[in-house]
Amino acid sequence: MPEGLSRRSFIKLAATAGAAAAVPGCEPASRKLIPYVVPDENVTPGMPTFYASTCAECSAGCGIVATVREGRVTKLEGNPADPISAGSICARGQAALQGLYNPDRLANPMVRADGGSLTQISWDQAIAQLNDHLGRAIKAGKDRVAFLGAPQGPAFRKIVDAFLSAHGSSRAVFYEALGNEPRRAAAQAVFGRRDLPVYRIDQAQTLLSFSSDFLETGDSPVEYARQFAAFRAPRQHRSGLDIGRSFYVGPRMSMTAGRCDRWIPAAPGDEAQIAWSVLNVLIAQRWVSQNSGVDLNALASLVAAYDPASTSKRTGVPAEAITAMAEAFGKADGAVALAGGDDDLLHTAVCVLNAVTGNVGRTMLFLDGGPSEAASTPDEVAAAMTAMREGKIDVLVIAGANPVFTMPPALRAAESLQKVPFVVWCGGVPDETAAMANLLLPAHHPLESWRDTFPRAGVRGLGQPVMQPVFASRATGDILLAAAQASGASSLPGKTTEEVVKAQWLAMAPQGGAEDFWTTARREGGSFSEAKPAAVRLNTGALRAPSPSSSPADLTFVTFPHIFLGDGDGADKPWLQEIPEPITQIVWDNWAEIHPSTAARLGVSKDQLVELRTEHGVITAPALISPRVHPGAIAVPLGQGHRAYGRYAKDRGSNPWEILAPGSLRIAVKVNPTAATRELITPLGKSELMGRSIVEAMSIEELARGGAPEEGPLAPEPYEMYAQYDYQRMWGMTIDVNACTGCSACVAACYAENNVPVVGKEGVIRGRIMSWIRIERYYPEENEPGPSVYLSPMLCQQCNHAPCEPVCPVFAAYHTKEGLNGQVYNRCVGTRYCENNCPYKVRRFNWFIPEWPEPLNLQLNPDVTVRGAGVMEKCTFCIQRIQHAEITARIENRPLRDGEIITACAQACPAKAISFGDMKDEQSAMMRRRADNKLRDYRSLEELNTQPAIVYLRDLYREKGKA
Amino acid sequence: MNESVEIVGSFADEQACAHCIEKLRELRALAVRVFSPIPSHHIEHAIGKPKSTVRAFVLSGGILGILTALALTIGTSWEWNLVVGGKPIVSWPPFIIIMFELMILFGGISAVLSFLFNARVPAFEIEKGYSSRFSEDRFGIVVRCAEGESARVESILKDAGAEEVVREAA
Amino acid sequence: MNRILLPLAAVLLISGLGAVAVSERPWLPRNDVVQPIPFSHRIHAGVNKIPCQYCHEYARRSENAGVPPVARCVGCHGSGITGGIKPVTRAWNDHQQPPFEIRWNRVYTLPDFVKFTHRPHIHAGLACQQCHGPVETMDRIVPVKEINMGFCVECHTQRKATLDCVDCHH
Amino acid sequence: MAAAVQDSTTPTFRDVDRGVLRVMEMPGLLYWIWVAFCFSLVGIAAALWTRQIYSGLGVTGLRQPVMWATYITDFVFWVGIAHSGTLISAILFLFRTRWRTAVYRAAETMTLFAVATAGLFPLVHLGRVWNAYWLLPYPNERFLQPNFRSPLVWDAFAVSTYLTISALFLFMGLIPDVANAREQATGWRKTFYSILSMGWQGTDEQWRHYSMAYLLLAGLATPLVLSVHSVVSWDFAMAQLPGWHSTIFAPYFVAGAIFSGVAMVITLLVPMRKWLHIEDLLTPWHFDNLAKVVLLTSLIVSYSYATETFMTWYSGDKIEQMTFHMRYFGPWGWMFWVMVACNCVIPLLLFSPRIRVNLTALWIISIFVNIGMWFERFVIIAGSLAVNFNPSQWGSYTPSITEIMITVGSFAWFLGLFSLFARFLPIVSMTELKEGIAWLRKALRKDYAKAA
Repeated sequence: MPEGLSRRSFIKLAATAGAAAAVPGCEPASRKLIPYVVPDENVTPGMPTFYASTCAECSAGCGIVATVREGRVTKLEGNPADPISAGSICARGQAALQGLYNPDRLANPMVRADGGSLTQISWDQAIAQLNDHLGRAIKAGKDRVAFLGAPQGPAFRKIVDAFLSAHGSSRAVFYEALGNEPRRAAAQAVFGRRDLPVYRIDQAQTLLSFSSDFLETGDSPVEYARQFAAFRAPRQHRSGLDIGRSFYVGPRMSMTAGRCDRWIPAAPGDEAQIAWSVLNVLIAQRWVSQNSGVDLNALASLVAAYDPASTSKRTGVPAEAITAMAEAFGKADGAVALAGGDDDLLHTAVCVLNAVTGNVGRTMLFLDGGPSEAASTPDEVAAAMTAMREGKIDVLVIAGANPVFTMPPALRAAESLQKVPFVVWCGGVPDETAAMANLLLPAHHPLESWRDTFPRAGVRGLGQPVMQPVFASRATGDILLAAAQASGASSLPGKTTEEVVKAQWLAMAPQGGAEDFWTTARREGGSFSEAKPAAVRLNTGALRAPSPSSSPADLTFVTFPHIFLGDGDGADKPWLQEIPEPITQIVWDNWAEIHPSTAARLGVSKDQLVELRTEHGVITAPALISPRVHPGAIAVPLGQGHRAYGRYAKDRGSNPWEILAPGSLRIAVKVNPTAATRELITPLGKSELMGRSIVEAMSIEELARGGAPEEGPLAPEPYEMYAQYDYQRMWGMTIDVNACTGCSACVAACYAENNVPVVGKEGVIRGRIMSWIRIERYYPEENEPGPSVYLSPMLCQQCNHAPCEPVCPVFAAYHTKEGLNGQVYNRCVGTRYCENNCPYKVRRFNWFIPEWPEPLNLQLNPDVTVRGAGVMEKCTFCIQRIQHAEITARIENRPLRDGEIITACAQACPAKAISFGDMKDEQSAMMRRRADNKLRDYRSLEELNTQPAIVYLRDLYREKGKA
Repeated sequence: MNESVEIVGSFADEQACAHCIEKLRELRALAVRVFSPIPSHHIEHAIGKPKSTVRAFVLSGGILGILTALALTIGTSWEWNLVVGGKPIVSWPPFIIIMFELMILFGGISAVLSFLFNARVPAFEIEKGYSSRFSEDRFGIVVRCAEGESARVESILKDAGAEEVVREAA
Repeated sequence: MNRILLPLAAVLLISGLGAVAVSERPWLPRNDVVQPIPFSHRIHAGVNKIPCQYCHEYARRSENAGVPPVARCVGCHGSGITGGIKPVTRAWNDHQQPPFEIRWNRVYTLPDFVKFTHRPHIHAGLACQQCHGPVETMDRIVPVKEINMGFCVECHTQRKATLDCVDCHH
Repeated sequence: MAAAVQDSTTPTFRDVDRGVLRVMEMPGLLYWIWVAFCFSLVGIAAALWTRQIYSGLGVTGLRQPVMWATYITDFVFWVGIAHSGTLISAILFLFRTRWRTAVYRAAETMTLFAVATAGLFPLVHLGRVWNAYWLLPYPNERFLQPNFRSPLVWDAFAVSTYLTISALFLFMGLIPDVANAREQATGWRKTFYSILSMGWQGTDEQWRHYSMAYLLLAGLATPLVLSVHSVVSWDFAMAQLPGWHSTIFAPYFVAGAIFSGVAMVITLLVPMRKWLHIEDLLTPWHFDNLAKVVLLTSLIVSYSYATETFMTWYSGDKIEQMTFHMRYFGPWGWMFWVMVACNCVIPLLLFSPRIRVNLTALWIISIFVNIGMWFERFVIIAGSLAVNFNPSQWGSYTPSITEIMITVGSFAWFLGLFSLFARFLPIVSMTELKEGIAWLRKALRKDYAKAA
């Protein structure tokens, strides 16, 4: 960003550039041209600039590359140099842009009057007020100032510490709503260290997940999706061609469970017993590693009570399933067990499982030199809240956390905040916590500020601002440092966040190469190196077994982070609200999953609001009757139920945090049906495939046998009346459905790349969702072989014999010289005949003039036309990217290279399920992928002879009784 | 030379009118025009004029329509060479529909236009001998003859059943 | 009858044509654009023979040709905005202090659905004048041609450049 | 005049003229209220359409995957209505059917206005109606022309040809009648009829070319009418959607069109006969014959339904079978059964000669047929779209108030125009009635004159 360009003129410039894109249809483009005063050598107007940074949407710490056009970031992609993201980020990462450009972000500092009303004030006034209160707090004594916020990297921690020490305090509370305390406690108990292990799923042949939704949320969904795809890829094992064996034990069939070979329903809380039972079988059968160094005899006595038969009796999980898991786990050449939830006994069991089979150090690694614990322990958090209530804190600065929303009622967050005389809130979209703050300061979005991340040993990410601030915000670090300075702090780590971050990095630099190291880090988005696994030993002495108990008779309330909304901080982003949750396909709401038998017992019907009452509170949620939840569980996702947090989040669904006890996402619940209903909204029609070849699967056994026998004689080829055209190129895709996890990163990426509008809940109800790519979710019919759930991306198939084309009266749909099914938006008159004739139903019609409330419009990709009302639109394999690359190749006077063009969806896919390339180039990676998987290929609805350019590779499942 | 006169006989009956025309024709008296409120085959037959040339116009209009459609469909297809659904640029089967429609359209328009042209419609002058009743319920025969022959013609008309015979200057 | 119909038809036709002529078609180039600075392309590109891409430096590597940054002006005109060879300025010194923004008015606009990019056109060896006319002779930029699809397509056809719709419309 | 019925020489030409011309006298207040009512409904529809153009098609109930529903149903319905007019005026003209003379003008008028109404719906349904002219070829700087492979372009050609030809045909038929009216009229009406009659005087030369032109127009209109509804049916048959993709659609739709059209003729003529007091011109004999056409086409339509069902079963195509299963027993199954009742069962009553001449019964049956045929189109169009190839994209549809009011408005528009025509232009062809006066006399003498 050029120095001389003021923020104001930047916004104007951005507005100029954006105006063309923001105004749909035939409106004239902006009539003003405003040149730079001093040109930035790195910026060519009209061409994208790329900046490496880090994603701050969750704690995984993926590296990202931001595409910046005319000073505004339009797209985020994974940083290929970063070992965690490896070039892909998830839907939440993609949607970070909507946090940046959120129209509800706080635009100016605000102060709350006694009556509760907010008044806009200037930054100078705000800072003066802050300093005034801080000054008084210092005078009042020690520890009168506190900080409460999410961990935001080592540099930020330094700043917070400096800020607090400048005010004579040490009350820094780094609060994570979804913490890792049980895992740390288990690791402490078993291995004597509190750091979190990393997993290498791709090194395993068997995976046991005990309620761990590692593909959706948790440590690092992108990385684990990538590893899981490798794990599931058919490989030659000792026993022949096979895919990784995976089991999921848990109360509900999450997306992760759906992608495992087998979902074993277990009552909430029973997972630990089942894990111990697996351990029992492993030890009884001696399916353990001889050199694991575990005291097997000690273990044997611990697990004695968990023989499969009695465990089965207690939990209702079939003994056969337990033995099958144990056999697969113990006999595998590399296996990994994962646990989710907050039962430390379960985490302990999982550690033991991995240890006795010799997989610690192989698939479960502890790395030395990792980050120190970033989050405060639950006890520290609780203590801080108590301190607030006791009036021991005068000034509380909150940044990056929403305790009022995410803290269980027992922590009495709202009451605690009320007792603090001066609460300063720094953030973007004002949330429930901001509603209780006295001073609201607009803070930079992570994409606007400097920061660093240290997700694990060997991975240090550097976050740099990728654009000028959108609003009159300041970096939280800068605010804290300025306050510290004003309070007369003598030794600050730097004057600004940038200085602190830079100092941090220069300190890591090798001797003499500091500036080079800094430049490289900024270019690469961090510094990455291999970390060696540490040698750890299992300490059997400290082990504790769960007490064998039967499943609770009462219903248990189970909540879980939503794949997109997380613990609730994703709820302000319309993309994340509108992309259907992969399994339930529900949008813009949350729901209560109830098993049909439970529903029948309670007298609950579909969409009926049920009242969920625990000892802590009561919420209501519409019922989703589904056999994919254990009869003993009522499952409600986190994320909704905001009472503030912007127009997209406010007053949607209910907040499960309100009925939880601290430290657990499960609690006994009383369920009362109410008279009211609220329709759960989904763009999905039917869930049954009806034998149609839209998504296909085959068993791994069949694949190993060499594929399906031919289904009788087919009509002789060619099925052609006319000669084929000789296209210059034929763009095509190969999509490995077996690799697809359903994570919908592709969907979010498409929204971002192609200016796909969001229609809101009302729009989805009325069947007007606009996504060009979607995850088709089907369930196999009962007693029919197949995976637990079919999940497959569906986008325009770019049919060679496209049914949509000949019916268009004006050639708006036609075939390009490169074999694409082109859609000319400005030619479209809106007859909608094309969509009627599309068997895949991938075309989308603009029912209204699409809207992007300012400044969301700044995100629009200037290379893609914004479609107006009455126009049909659809995927064209990111024609703008193809066009850009072709022009570049032509200018450089060279042929296009394979892989030079990558569509937004293929780019985003963490599992790399999508490959894109030229079908006329047999050597392209895409075509080789087809050739290598000949036995698995199919085309969607092939019998219609539309000749799609997309070849899918069948999903693989395990035949019944072999899982 | 005698002055020419036009004698108008009006008939209530179609058949009588037709007979009268035939009689006049036998006598080589010139029936200038016949008015009738309805299209009458009898009268048309009695007059014995050749079939209308409208037919030729319609035929050529129809052919012109087909040719126009051919030129339009094929010509415009060649303008951009846009491939749709893997079909050839000139995919003639659907073009037949356009040819058919334009054949009808051009044929129909030429039928009307050639009628207007041939029948001299719109007519801006009232034909001699026209009376409003000839649009209602009377058939009229206008005979032009020399002043001297008028009496004979009048009697023929009257004999044939004319209700009324009027003489007008030519 | 014609006395009524013909004038009526004429009035309708004229008013229709008039409506089209008067209606604002905002995507059309305008020749009434007055710039905030009386900058002369004739003096710069014509008399002083400054190559187009000296100022419009992004043309060969970007979508946009780019408006020269103020620094580029200053480069020739002296270190201070008002120093050196003093350009003719209007309403400049009086109101604003540098650095300021010059709000040039667009002469050529394209609708959002046309994704024109200068880059390949410059590399194909096209002279700027091909589309923009003899800029070096103009004091004030006036478009010489309506940049419409026909204009693009004509040249693309001649030069055998791409004629795929989605190459420009996406 | 009722007393004169016994007389074998009545009605005379004069009686015919008087009967028809009396209708064309200045109408009363009630009539104007009716017309104003119709056009105020049209005004509401126009306002809603304007809003739809302004804000987008979202104001309708259309959605994924039901992209076509009420509007296209209305379009097909009105095109279908149009067909019987041409059938009666052109095809029956070529066959020299005697009973057509009294009804053909009304039927022909109905055709013109029905096509004019139908022609609005493709526009109403367009996403960007301001670009509708792109469907027609015209010279432009982009060298872009319509795609002649698209059934919608065939539609544009077929419907506009149909509109032109039926307007010309109606206009041609009107010339001698208007000339007749001219002779009686005074004031502005005289000017109006004079312009319209173009100086027609009924000379032998005029009649000679007129008859030929009229005959040839009838000859051209006959294949045209068959082609138009075939083309309309190909809008669906050319798509590969199950439930649409069928070879029997062209004859099936043409039969359905004539079925609904003749029913609409009856619906219009029964009250018109009463209100305009033209009982002596439109006799039960005419209605008897119309009813026979309804019965015949009803049987053809029923046969088509049966064929469709049989072919679906016989094909063994699971997807097609599912579509039909949903059509019969799905959430919209009731519409299918309404359609069967109205189109296949109720018209069977017309086997009874007494019901055929019972105008009240006939009128009620004709209303049922209209309802049934509207549902038929809806079931085919929206019903098939809702149950497409991809079950995840199945969806339902409910019309919005905009669609309902525009549909209502289309009826008002049609009825309003028809009412205006009926009182200002000869709604019964005097010329042809006079030409076939012998048959009219016979009809009035027949037994079922009493039934009226």
